[in-house]
Amino acid sequence: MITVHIQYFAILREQRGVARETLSTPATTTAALYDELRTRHGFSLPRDRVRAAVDESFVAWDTPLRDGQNVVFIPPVAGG
Amino acid sequence: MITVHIQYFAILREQRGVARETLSTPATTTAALYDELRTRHGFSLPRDRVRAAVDESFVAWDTPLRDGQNVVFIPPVAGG
Amino acid sequence: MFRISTEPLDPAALQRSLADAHAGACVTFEGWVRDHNDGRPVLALDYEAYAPLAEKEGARILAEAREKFAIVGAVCIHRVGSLRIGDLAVWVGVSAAHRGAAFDACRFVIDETKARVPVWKKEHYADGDTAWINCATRGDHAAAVKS
Amino acid sequence: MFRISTEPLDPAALQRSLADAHAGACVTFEGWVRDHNDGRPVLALDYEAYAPLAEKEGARILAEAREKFAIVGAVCIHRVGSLRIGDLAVWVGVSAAHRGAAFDACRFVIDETKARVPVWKKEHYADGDTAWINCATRGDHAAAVKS
Repeated sequence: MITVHIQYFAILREQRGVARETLSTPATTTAALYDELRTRHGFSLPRDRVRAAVDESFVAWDTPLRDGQNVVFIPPVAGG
Repeated sequence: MITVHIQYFAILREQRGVARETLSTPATTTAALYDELRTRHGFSLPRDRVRAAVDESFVAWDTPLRDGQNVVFIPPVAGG
Repeated sequence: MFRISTEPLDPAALQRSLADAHAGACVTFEGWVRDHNDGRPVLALDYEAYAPLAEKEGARILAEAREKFAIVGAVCIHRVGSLRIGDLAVWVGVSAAHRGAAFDACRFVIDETKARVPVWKKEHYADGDTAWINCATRGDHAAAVKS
Repeated sequence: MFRISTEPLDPAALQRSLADAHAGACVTFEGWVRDHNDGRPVLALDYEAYAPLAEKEGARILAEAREKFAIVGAVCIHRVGSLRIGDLAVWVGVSAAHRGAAFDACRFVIDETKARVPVWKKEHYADGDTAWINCATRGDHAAAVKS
């Protein structure tokens, strides 16, 4: 188990009900972590519509997660 | 002979030395008038680099000239 | 310079920051909150951003613009918060010696910003509904996620 | 609205005149007096226009833009008189529901204005020379008519 800090934005923040949380997870990749959270919180967005960012950089879904990292899942963007 | 009012701009004004003149001319088209003035004043621009306007509208070179009209020859434009 | 701003933008000051004796052209894009989207009357918008990553990705876009186009300067500022009809949501300005590069780079910056920068938009409709734009999923009623 | 102006332009006021609840995009072009042209250092410019015909032809260009592109509003103002480096020579603004039309129409208006509207530009160079731009003829020294 590792501990990660998660920040939620936009539709994920609303569906989760909080903007930040710190949690212990058996997930070893960002993909596994999103799948775990989606199941637990009923996120409407499938993983292929979302991107992952770790410590303020976009990362691939198979990037290994390390203890203490900051993770953000990025819903489809809509600036402008 | 007809009498026309001519207004000069930009390089034609500088080469003519005045901004406006009223003159009597045997010319019956804007083309003939430009050729007459070019010969008399040594305009550097050949007629195919110039456009003619009569009474505030662009006209074709073979447009008949009438007494009292306002004629402007338009050197190559360079706005912006 | 790419920034996320919680305060209203000042286009005149932003454009002055692009002044340069070598620049003969300056093209700006302003994104305004519009009273309709996809045929639905819109009353207001909430914009939200993941600011640190948005500013990193935005800086990358401006660097790409400088590489692709012969420009002198480029700025993009995106507003976040609650905006009303007519409010300025995003400002892009590009200066260049010649206008072709200024137009092309300005277009590139706003296109890439909309496609890549982590900014999100929630629309509030006249009928009381809201939707996070681009977040509809199959099975959602109409084309929007209702929340 | 297309105008020839003997006074300095006020971009903020011009852009406010384009405000419209249906418009989601506003693209502007500013032409600034640049310190060089074709490799020659430029100190200043004189702009001159045949104003009545310029405003007629300009109005025609704006009408063509409204026909070709889905835009909400369009304005072009061209300054005349003696301008210095950095001065604003021409301002074009176009608003539209969507940015594609606003970019395309703004580009169209400045391209057509430069090609068709009777405005002339005399450059003053660092070496004391001057030239009416685009008025060089075969046999002229270099590419410019000296006067």
